[in-house]
Amino acid sequence: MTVREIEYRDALNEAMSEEMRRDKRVFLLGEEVAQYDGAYKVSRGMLAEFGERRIIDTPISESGFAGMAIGAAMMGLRPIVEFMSWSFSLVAADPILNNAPKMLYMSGGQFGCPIVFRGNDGAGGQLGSTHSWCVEGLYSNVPGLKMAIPSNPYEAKGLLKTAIRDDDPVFFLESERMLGTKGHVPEEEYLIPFGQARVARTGKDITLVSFGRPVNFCLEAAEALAKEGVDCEVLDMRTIRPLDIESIVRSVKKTNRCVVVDQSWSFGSPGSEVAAQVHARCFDDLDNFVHRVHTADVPTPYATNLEAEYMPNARRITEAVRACLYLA
Amino acid sequence: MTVREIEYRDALNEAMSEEMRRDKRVFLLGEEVAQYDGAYKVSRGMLAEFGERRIIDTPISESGFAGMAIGAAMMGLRPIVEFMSWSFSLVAADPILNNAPKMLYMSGGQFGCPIVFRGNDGAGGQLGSTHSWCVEGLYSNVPGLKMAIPSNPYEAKGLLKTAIRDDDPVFFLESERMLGTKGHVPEEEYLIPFGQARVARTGKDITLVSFGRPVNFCLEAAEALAKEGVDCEVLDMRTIRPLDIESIVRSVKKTNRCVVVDQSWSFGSPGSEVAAQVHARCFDDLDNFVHRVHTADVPTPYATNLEAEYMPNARRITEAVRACLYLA
Amino acid sequence: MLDSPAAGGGLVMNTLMSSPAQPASSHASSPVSGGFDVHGLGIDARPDTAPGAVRVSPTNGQWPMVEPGLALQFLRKMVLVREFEVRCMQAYQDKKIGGFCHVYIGQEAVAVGCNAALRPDDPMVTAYRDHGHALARGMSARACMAEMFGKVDGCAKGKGGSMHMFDRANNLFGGHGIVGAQVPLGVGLAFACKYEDEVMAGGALKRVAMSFLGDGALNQGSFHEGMNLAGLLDLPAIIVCENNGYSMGTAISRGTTMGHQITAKAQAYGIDAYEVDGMDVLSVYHEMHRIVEHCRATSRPAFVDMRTYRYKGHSMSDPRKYRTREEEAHYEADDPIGRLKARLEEEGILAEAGFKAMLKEVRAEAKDSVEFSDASPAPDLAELHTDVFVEPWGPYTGSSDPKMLGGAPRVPGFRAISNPETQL
Amino acid sequence: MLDSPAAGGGLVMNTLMSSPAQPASSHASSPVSGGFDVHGLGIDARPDTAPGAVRVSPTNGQWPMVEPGLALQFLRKMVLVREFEVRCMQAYQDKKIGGFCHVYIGQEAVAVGCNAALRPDDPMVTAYRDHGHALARGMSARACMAEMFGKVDGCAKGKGGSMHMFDRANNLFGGHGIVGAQVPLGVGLAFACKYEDEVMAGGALKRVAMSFLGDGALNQGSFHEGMNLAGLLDLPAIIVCENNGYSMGTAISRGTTMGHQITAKAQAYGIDAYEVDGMDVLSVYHEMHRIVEHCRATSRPAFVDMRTYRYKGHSMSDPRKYRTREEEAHYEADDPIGRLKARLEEEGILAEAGFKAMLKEVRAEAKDSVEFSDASPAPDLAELHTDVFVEPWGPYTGSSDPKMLGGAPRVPGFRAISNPETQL
Ligand SMILES: Cc1ncc(C[n+]2csc(CCOP(=O)(O)OP(=O)(O)O)c2C)c(N)n1
Ligand SMILES: Cc1ncc(C[n+]2csc(CCOP(=O)(O)OP(=O)(O)O)c2C)c(N)n1
Ligand SMILES: [Mg+2]
Ligand SMILES: [Mg+2]
Repeated sequence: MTVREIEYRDALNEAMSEEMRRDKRVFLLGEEVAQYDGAYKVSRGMLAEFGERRIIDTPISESGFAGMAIGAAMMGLRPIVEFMSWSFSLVAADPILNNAPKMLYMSGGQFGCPIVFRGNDGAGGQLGSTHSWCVEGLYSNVPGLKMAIPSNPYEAKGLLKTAIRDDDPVFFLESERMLGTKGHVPEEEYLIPFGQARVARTGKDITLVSFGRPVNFCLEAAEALAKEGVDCEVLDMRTIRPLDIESIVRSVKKTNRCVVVDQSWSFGSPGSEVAAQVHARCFDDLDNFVHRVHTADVPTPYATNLEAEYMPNARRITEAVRACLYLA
Repeated sequence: MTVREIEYRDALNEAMSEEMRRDKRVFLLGEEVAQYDGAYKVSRGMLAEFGERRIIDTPISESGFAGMAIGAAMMGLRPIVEFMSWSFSLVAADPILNNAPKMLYMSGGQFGCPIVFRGNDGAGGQLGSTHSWCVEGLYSNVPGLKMAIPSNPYEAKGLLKTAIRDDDPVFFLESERMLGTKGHVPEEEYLIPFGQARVARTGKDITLVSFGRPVNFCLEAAEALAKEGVDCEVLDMRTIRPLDIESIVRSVKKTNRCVVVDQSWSFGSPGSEVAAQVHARCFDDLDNFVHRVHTADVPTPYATNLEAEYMPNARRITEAVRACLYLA
Repeated sequence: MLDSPAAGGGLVMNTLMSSPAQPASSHASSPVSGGFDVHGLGIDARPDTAPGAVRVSPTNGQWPMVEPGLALQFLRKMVLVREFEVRCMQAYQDKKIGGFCHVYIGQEAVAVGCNAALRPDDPMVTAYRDHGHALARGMSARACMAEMFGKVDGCAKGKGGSMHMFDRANNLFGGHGIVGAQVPLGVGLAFACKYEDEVMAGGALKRVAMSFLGDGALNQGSFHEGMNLAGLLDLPAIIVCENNGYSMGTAISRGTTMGHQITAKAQAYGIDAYEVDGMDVLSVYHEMHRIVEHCRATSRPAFVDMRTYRYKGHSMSDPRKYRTREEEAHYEADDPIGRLKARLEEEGILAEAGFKAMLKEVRAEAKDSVEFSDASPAPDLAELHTDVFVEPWGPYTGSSDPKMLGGAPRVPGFRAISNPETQL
Repeated sequence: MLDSPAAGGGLVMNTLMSSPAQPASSHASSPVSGGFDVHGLGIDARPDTAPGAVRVSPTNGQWPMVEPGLALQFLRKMVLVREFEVRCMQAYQDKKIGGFCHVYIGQEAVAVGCNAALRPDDPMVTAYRDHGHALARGMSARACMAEMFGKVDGCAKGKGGSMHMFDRANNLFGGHGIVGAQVPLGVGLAFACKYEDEVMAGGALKRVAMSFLGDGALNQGSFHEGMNLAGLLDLPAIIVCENNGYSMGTAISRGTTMGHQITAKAQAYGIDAYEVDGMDVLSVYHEMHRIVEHCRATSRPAFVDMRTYRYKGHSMSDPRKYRTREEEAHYEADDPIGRLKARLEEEGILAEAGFKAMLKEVRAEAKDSVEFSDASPAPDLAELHTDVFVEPWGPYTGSSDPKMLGGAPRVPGFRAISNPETQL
């Protein structure tokens, strides 16, 4: 197997390009995806390869073009909708939440919606309050959608290919902060199934459960904690819906302690869901309650120091682990 | 004190009318609120009393008129925005989530947003998938907003008056299913503070925590369970944000068991939040994990029987209580 | 202006490009007929400059009759919609139908005439006032009624309800409950028509997509975003505003700027706009036929201000205090069914006896739909958890009881598209 | 058409009501000047029919000079904005400014001229390209720069950042990051102006509210919903589209139907629309002054197609591949600062030495803002939890550690409104 390192953005690009070569029903639309090569260069070169019929620049009309793509998906096409940022998806909340995930149900199984909504999610980079949404905190409440959140280039490619082939609507949450991150991505084709967590690190003392970019902070914290003699197991959940609760339970039954690290606001979040489910499934196994690390429960601040304090980071994870192990 | 019974809708009407008499900055806007007297007659007679400058019919432009009201609130006015249903607020998600709750923060404390968004929330009545949202499942994730959800006419009036006087944005979730419900509402003025749960029933065996309309289902279940010798304490949380976790903890430390009943979807919901927090705060007090009753994790079905099964109801609550008490 | 006010619908193409010098509001105060005109504007007859379409025009204020078989079909379908809706209202009173129920009485000519102008493979989408469209498209009265009864034989197994009528076999892509939301969807159907032609089928299909919206939906951002996209991407999208003058209790002039001339909304997107008399099925058919074929030939979107009127309340609970009974009576006198029936009798195509027989048959069909729906079983409770995913996963039933979804059977590839050249 | 193409901005009122017979596209191919015209339309000069405003017109293609003190203020402010933005770009390269940073260079005449046409108590709101508006309104360069540096002396204590400039003292109701979102807010400011007058202050205030948006925001539904509301409720809202021809890399014609004539968007709402040359501060000032006073007198909204150009990229990372360097040079030759400076010299108001002194002073001010911001401390970490609520409650820090918010001090009643007759 070739060892090849590419950027997260290029992993996304490869996933889309491969699937577009494979299936003419797949197309990409969004702001600046074509002539500009993508606001963040994720779609670099795709207009040149696939032409303007399949790589489509849209006006700044998220509600309009998301709705349009949903209509096209009902006809059997397989659109990939790029939101420049998920923060801009709030203006499209109605089509993406009221239409895409419910079409199959409302129509009694007649019309599905094989669509991928993707874009940057999460704070970091000082974009301020309006541009720093972690939409998993909002949207994961809604049934009928699937939600994937890759933590590195390998995951990004494998999960995006699966998303594009999935017959249901997939909310695909990328990270602007990681677009330039390099990682091993094999030349050979692979897909990563939904709903199967990855054990990013094995350990016996405590289970860290995380999603997307913060998985890396967990690994960082685990390294630091290893020096203190604390052996962390880190689970990269890969998908929020479906949630692979079985893998979490298996791990927690081994370690008897759990910390959830979730970049979204705490209240009614994926993090609270994991905590609630772990308590339910591991009631007799836990040595301490499930500790949670989230962004602070405030709008996102701009200033560097405030933003750094606002987000989950290795220091805060380390503190939570110590607290959970009664070491603090 | 006069014992007076009025409908939930009239309790809301009184709250608004009294506050409008008291403060000229308060006004009401929304679809059909004026000439039609309200789609659900909540604003009946208000046009006649306050005139068309203060009771304002809007076009079907939720995003537009919510945004307009937010602008007016920044100027110091105190708008009450009626969404005919919270289900129609998704098209206004951006102004209500990106503007109202963040304005104070983004402006470093310069501009607040004293606004009330109110309307019908929750399934029931066979309105189908698009019209049955429990937006607490979505919106309670967002900091900077307050969220109230009254369970009966008395609560509706007292909480709405508080909401209108509050200097922060309040999401006020009413229930179309309860508009015609009568209850005791004194003539004398009263306000109900936010963040203080009401003990709707005292009991010693188990704590039922609920919000809004399902509080009534809990009381119903408690009656039934009393006959089986199970003594339930029922907490009506009144507000979801702020969440009065202290009252829950106090009760659970007494009963050692807890069931949360939340009409929204389960994943990342107020229900998961309560469960997670109770586990954290009462780790050594619980005899069983916190059981949860939600709507089913599917889009809302139309058919009577499916919808009845979909929603939390006394039967499902009773089952959860029994399970939590190891009686099942 | 046409001679006879009863004729109403001259086809008007209203673009800045084609007739900028024509003052649009010159007839602003001429009512359609009589003293009531909720739309605030008479329909005038400026020259139709749409290229490439065979010109059909009203003579002496009357639209040409169509081939008798088709005309009788129009009448039968309109009567069916009306009789069906009467049954709905009754069933709603009887609490057999729940939720909201918006009946189409008065607007029958629109769905029937528009549908006849389409090919069966042209996709259609509409709003929540959708029973008429479903029946016009070919859904059986049984499937439509059973859906409202929440029964398993409904078009969506009772899961959608009155506002959400889907019919894949007949290319009806749903009634949609959120005002305006279906406009971008309909633009997406048009997108797919064009995409399949250009990318997959080599130009063979040439379908157009028709979307309906109410006049109240003109005020939703989604309408505007959809229009801009349709105009920009040159999509074969026909956007029909069923302008019945009211959104719930709000007269169009109270909710919509330029409500007296909504074609201005289309001009803002450079989209050809037409005003059509929606109370005459012959007008609707002829006008829409040309608009549809023009769109099919050019792949340019079109917007139609379809002037119509709903005789009943917005939904079942509406006391209609916002308008007079006289106004209603005026429009009822202009009834599309009455109008066609009179024409057919006049032209010797249909005699009173024939009409009676048709009515009897249709009434039986409507009644049968109720009996059928009464008898149809409620969906199995297991249906609660099906149709959530094509590739099932979940559900999350809370911490107490997480379990896997039973799940719907895999929907096999949706609409079969001409050889997608895929290895799937 | 005016004699000199350089004059550009004749005031154009474009409504279906006032001049329907005038073909709007008759000059569609005349460029503003030279061979480049990103807007695709020359500005023509149809008669101004706005009632009740004193007519000021260009003579020989030149707008009348204003009183010298005011003219010098225009120049100084424009230069300040430009020099400030140059410092921003530098500080961004030096990583002292984070996030997105959108500079205003090229568009200075718009914010400066528009602001001068307003009263200080008229509220204003804009989008994320907001430094120019903040400075024009009267925010100090220090507060503006420190905000971008994320320092406690920033206008929002470093919590808002470049895209979110708020200034209560100067009635600037924010820069706003979500495209189009500020339009309904601005309509709401206008609503409040009118409400306070009618319900509370007895007609004494007569303020108008000005909202800015980019041409890309024309494609957001919120713009359309806001326009409809402004038109319907007769609000004193002036909506200025800073039409610089591009939204990021998308030329207006690629993203916006009728992009060559966006006044059609306003006509769809029956709102008076004007085209104004935004590269000449005198044009902006005179035109806007009349529009503002007309609005103040009538409480009718207005829409302005303000033709301008941004010289730099969309944000700091934009390589500007979507346009030619020649096009940029062409617009730079039409520079608003250069234009006014030349006029002032021509009219003997300013000599080269005077300009140099002004430039020196302004450069010092810009430089000082950087030094000040460098020196300003980062906000205290406790600020993370303040300003969340006026009446504090919360936060929910997860299950590990629920605790109460420290909270902001109560903001005392916002803007003091003329005796609200409240017992509060
Ligand atoms: C976004 C949204 N807001 C409000 C409603 C409630 N509502 C349902 S129908 C309706 C009136 C629509 O009127 P119109 O578009 O003219 O259609 P008509 O009923 O006349 O067919 C309203 C306000 C809704 N369904 N969706
Ligand atoms: C709803 C939304 N979608 C996308 C963006 C990303 N975005 C920021 S600015 C911009 C271009 C806006 O162009 P325009 O309105 O012309 O303003 P200009 O930059 O020219 O001042 C885009 C697409 C956003 N901020 N909000
Ligand atoms: Mg209508
Ligand atoms: Mg622009």
